[in-house]
Amino acid sequence: MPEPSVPLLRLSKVTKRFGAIRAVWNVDLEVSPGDSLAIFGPNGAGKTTLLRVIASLTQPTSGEIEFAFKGDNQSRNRVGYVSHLSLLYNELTGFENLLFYARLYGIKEAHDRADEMLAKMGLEGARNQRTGEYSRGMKQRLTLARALLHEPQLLLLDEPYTGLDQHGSRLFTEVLRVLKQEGRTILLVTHNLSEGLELCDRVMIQNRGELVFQGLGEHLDKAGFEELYFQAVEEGGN
Amino acid sequence: MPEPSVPLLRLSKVTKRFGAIRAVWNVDLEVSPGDSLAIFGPNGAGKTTLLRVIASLTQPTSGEIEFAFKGDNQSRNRVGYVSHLSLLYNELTGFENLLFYARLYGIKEAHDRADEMLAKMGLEGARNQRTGEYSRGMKQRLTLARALLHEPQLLLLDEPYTGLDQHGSRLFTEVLRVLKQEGRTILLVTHNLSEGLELCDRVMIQNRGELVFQGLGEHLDKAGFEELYFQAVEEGGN
Amino acid sequence: MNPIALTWVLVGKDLKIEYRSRQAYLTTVFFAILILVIFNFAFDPGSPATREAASGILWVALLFPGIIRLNRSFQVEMEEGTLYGLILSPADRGVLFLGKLLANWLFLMVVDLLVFLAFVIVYNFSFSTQLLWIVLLIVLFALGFSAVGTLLGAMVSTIRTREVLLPVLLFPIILPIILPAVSGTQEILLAQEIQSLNRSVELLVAFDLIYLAAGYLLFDYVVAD
Amino acid sequence: MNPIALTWVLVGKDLKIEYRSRQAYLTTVFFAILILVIFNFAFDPGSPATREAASGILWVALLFPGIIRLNRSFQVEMEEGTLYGLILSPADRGVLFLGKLLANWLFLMVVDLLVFLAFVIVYNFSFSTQLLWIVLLIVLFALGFSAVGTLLGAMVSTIRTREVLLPVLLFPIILPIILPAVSGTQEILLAQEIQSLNRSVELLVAFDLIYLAAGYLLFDYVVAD
Amino acid sequence: MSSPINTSWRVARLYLRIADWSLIPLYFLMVVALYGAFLYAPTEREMGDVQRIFYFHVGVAWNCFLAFFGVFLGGVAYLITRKRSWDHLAASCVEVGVVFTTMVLTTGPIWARPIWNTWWPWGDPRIMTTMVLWLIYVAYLMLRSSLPEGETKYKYCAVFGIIGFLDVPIVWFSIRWWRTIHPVVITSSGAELEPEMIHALLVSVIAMTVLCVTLVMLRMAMRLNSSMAEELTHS
Ligand code: HEM
Ligand SMILES: Nc1ncnc2c1ncn2[C@@H]1O[C@H](COP(=O)(O)OP(=O)(O)OP(=O)(O)O)[C@@H](O)[C@H]1O
Ligand SMILES: Nc1ncnc2c1ncn2[C@@H]1O[C@H](COP(=O)(O)OP(=O)(O)OP(=O)(O)O)[C@@H](O)[C@H]1O
Ligand SMILES: [Mg+2]
Ligand SMILES: [Mg+2]
Repeated sequence: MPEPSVPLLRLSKVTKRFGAIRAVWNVDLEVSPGDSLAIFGPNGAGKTTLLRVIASLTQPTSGEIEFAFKGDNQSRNRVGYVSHLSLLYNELTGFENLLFYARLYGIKEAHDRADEMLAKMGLEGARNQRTGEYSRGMKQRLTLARALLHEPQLLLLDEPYTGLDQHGSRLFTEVLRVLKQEGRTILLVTHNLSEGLELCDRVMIQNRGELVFQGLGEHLDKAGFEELYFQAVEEGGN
Repeated sequence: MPEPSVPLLRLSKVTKRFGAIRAVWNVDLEVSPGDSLAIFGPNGAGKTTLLRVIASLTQPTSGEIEFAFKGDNQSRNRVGYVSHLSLLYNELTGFENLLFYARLYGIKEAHDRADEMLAKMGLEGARNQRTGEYSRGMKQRLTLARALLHEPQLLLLDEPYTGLDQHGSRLFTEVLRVLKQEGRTILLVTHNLSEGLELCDRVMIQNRGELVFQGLGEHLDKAGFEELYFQAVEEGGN
Repeated sequence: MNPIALTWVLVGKDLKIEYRSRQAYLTTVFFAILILVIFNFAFDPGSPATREAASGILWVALLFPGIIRLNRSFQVEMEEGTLYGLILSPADRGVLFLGKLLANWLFLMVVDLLVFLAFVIVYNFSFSTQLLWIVLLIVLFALGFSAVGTLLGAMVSTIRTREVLLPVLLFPIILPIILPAVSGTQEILLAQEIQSLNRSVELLVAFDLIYLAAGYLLFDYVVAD
Repeated sequence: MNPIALTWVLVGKDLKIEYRSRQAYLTTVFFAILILVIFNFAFDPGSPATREAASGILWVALLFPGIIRLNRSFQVEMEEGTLYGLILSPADRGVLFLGKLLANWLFLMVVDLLVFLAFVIVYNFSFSTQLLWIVLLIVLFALGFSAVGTLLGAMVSTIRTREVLLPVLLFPIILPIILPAVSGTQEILLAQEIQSLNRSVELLVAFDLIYLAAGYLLFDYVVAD
Repeated sequence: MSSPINTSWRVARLYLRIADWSLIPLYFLMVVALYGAFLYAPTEREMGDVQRIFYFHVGVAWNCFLAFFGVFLGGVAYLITRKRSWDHLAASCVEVGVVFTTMVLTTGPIWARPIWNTWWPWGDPRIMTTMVLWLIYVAYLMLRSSLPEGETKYKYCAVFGIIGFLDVPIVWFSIRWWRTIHPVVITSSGAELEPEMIHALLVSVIAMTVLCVTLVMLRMAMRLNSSMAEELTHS
């Protein structure tokens, strides 16, 4: 894993409340460039909310978030976000969607880039089909393509494997590997422990908003970690 | 597995076309009471469409579908369907949603039933929260509760494990086991081969609308089947 | 579960949702009054022109909430595919139709009557038993409107070819109930000798029945594509 | 990518989507025309009274497509959370605003002009160069309307009761542009000596600019919660 | 107790104290205003005693503008500083402003009935625009009540308050733009009123203004307290 450097992202005492519910509670977190961090946690633990806060899609109730991107400080075009929503226009075709986002991000040769990403996610076949008519997995593939389109430095992936078939997940795992080698920073939320452990250097467990465990992946074997996970979330999952 | 009897469900030469796309192509299928059938296939293979056709949410372009429920032939209240959509009202709380459906299905003691199902899926905590504010996994749990609410004879499950955490998936696997023992019929669409093999007696693989493989689960080990799956869908996944 | 009880379960659900979307009622009422105020920029109530136009104004003002209501009523069902939930249930399609219809009708009547009240005040018409006739017209119109609206709403929410379908269908369909309503109201407001009012009412009743029957029978075909 | 080009990318996207679902055009135009018909039915088109009320009728009819359009314009962005997609992009918020604004403006101009055409025909006004003034008023009004509407539309897009809330917020706000538009139109239709028309135009231009500025500056605050 | 709570606690107390202090002069001013309006000022020639409502009518009317300006100010300040107290100001001003506008909308008709012999001369732009002003800020209240508590709410309301205020100039100038039966007293050429009338008017305007400020202060204090309570329950 990359040598510790100035953190790319720092959260300090971040809290997000919805009325009485503490979706995110007192989260301190440092992510250095090149880190790959797997976030686990039971349903309703606050993982999605945490990512939304980091993506600055919603203001935290309290606490600070700092970015430190090399190059410009314009954080927005450095972040790639995969959410539970597809962020795609149902009325547009797969290609048109990617083309639109490519232009939005000011990518040169937008056409080529769009086609390239379609090929990468194995969607050439559905290039000119309305995304509204896509199957779930096809949509998910396009969602991933959209998020990776502008080669972001920081990837926020919220259950990216949802609905992907065998080919799809292998494909994406490959893509992630490459991105890691390129030294991109990855935050991966998933419910598949082994997957997360395999892909990421660091792991953390969130429960009821709080980070209840942080550690380095390499020290953990699947069985042992599962053990650990259940202990961590023992005191009442959701 | 139960002795072969008069089929509960028979599909003959069922085809569903969307314009040029053959979502479902010439599917012949017999499902006896008590069968548990796992349906695999790449993204866009037509699994969801197949289930939609069986649930009679959409008419097939051609072909017949016959049900034979013992008791009345009123098939509708014998089918439980989990789709990619949650079929829940965002404005209503988890409890209200279940209560509404319970009444819709004419269940006696609707209140108790609703609470029972909430407990079963571990949602007591979110009983009075608007489902619009649920997390993805919580919503999925409620979706499952909704589908099982009226104790259907035939279960159509389209990727039911989506977004469920460790507890959730174990919980649901348990529920499925019980349902199987009770002799209910299950059609399970999933991308997780081992899961499907483990849970179901019969397996089939769909590719580009066609059923390219049918077999009995017990004769198959995970590794061998994965092999087989990739061969089956070899000739161009999506 | 018997159909009537079931219908009320459906109606109750819709009303609760409306109520949940906080302020829906209050806002709609305010909105309706707003419309009348807007009209007053357009034509000042004093002039004879306006008196003549009054019935037209009223009915246009009533159209606004109606459309918005219908749009919403099935949008709610599509959001998470709950419409499929209803279709899959053993509930008879006719009952589903009646449920939606009643919910829409109730909602519209409440709003419409409030608009009417505001209307009478704003244009200071004297309260007289005559006005009850208008109330009747409103109730009848709201019924027919909800019936057609519910049917078409269901249609547009599922069918892919809705784009062209809806307007083409709706236009000729609403006219037969809106025109008698307008002319009937005008007669009453201009306090002419009530001669053709009965015909207006008869027309409305007739078409309400037609629409109800049509809706009840056709609903099965428009839900589920 | 330079702002102008980017703006056009956004506009192009919206127009393409609108084109894919033509419903939007047809329904809005249809309702507007329905209003014209209702009024036309309410009083006999020939009468001087009608001529007097005409401008009011026209503008009421034009409000309909406007509100429906705005509701839709952000509903599209909410369906799959694409609004977040836009917010996450490096595109300047002002540009996002202009993109939506222009799309809405273009859309409204097309629809409004169609409605106006229908209006002229239904109330058989003679086509004269005078009417071009009204076209100007419509264009200016549509601009201001889209400006405020886009801002408020984005604001209410996350609220559950947006369909109703939007008009409630919007209608009173746009008074400064609707008032001159109505009075200006009336002058032209009654073919009086055009005296205060210039002021109407000036007012419209002035407030268009104000709303544009306000929208451009404030949009950043209303997108993203 | 955490320190932010402490500070806001002190601020709330300050608001309340201001309100208290202003009460005495308020009573005094009110009495004087009444005296001025009903006894001191001479009876107007054409209109007679009805005209005396003028002093309150205008006093109140002018305060609508003041209050709504407060909304505008609070909005702008909030968007810049993101300090919750600015939102308190805006929200309180809206409430008071709406009340005052309602008063204009009642004193007006009371006045109108005898002299224009109609309660509500619809044609008159000033009257319409005042009506709309009222509608705008009632809409503001509706927007407030349909948003969940939080920064978003304050931001949205701030934005709406700012745009809404753009209409106030229209109300002011409407009498000069469109022909109206609404009298224009204060013109560029100065006010054409008898001196006693002006005095009475001034006093009642001041009295109403003090009243306006006091009410705003009370509402702000109330808001601050409730937000503190909210803080305490959640932390
Ligand atoms: C519905 C009824 C009315 C409303 C809504 C209304 C509204 C207002 C408003 C908002 C103002 C303050 C704006 C300004 O000071 O320029 C005002 C001022 C005034 N109103 Fe009224 N008014 C109404 C009826 C009347 C009537 C019946 C009269 C008496 C003829 C009247 C006489 C005045 C006068 C003399 C002023 C002060 C004008 C000035 O300072 O230039 N108002 N009115
Ligand atoms: N908009 C909202 N309003 C109210 N409560 C919310 C909202 N969004 C999330 N919550 C609540 O916040 C908590 C965390 O939600 P979140 O979606 O972050 O969980 P999660 O970790 O992503 O769960 P999952 O694994 O199921 O996706 C949940 O209890 C949820 O009910
Ligand atoms: N409403 C529709 N209109 C047009 N084409 C459609 C529609 N629904 C599905 N399709 C097409 O039918 C094919 C099968 O879709 P379906 O959703 O059944 O696949 P699936 O097996 O469920 O895929 P996944 O595993 O990703 O869920 C896809 O190619 C899809 O593009
Ligand atoms: Mg989540
Ligand atoms: Mg599927």
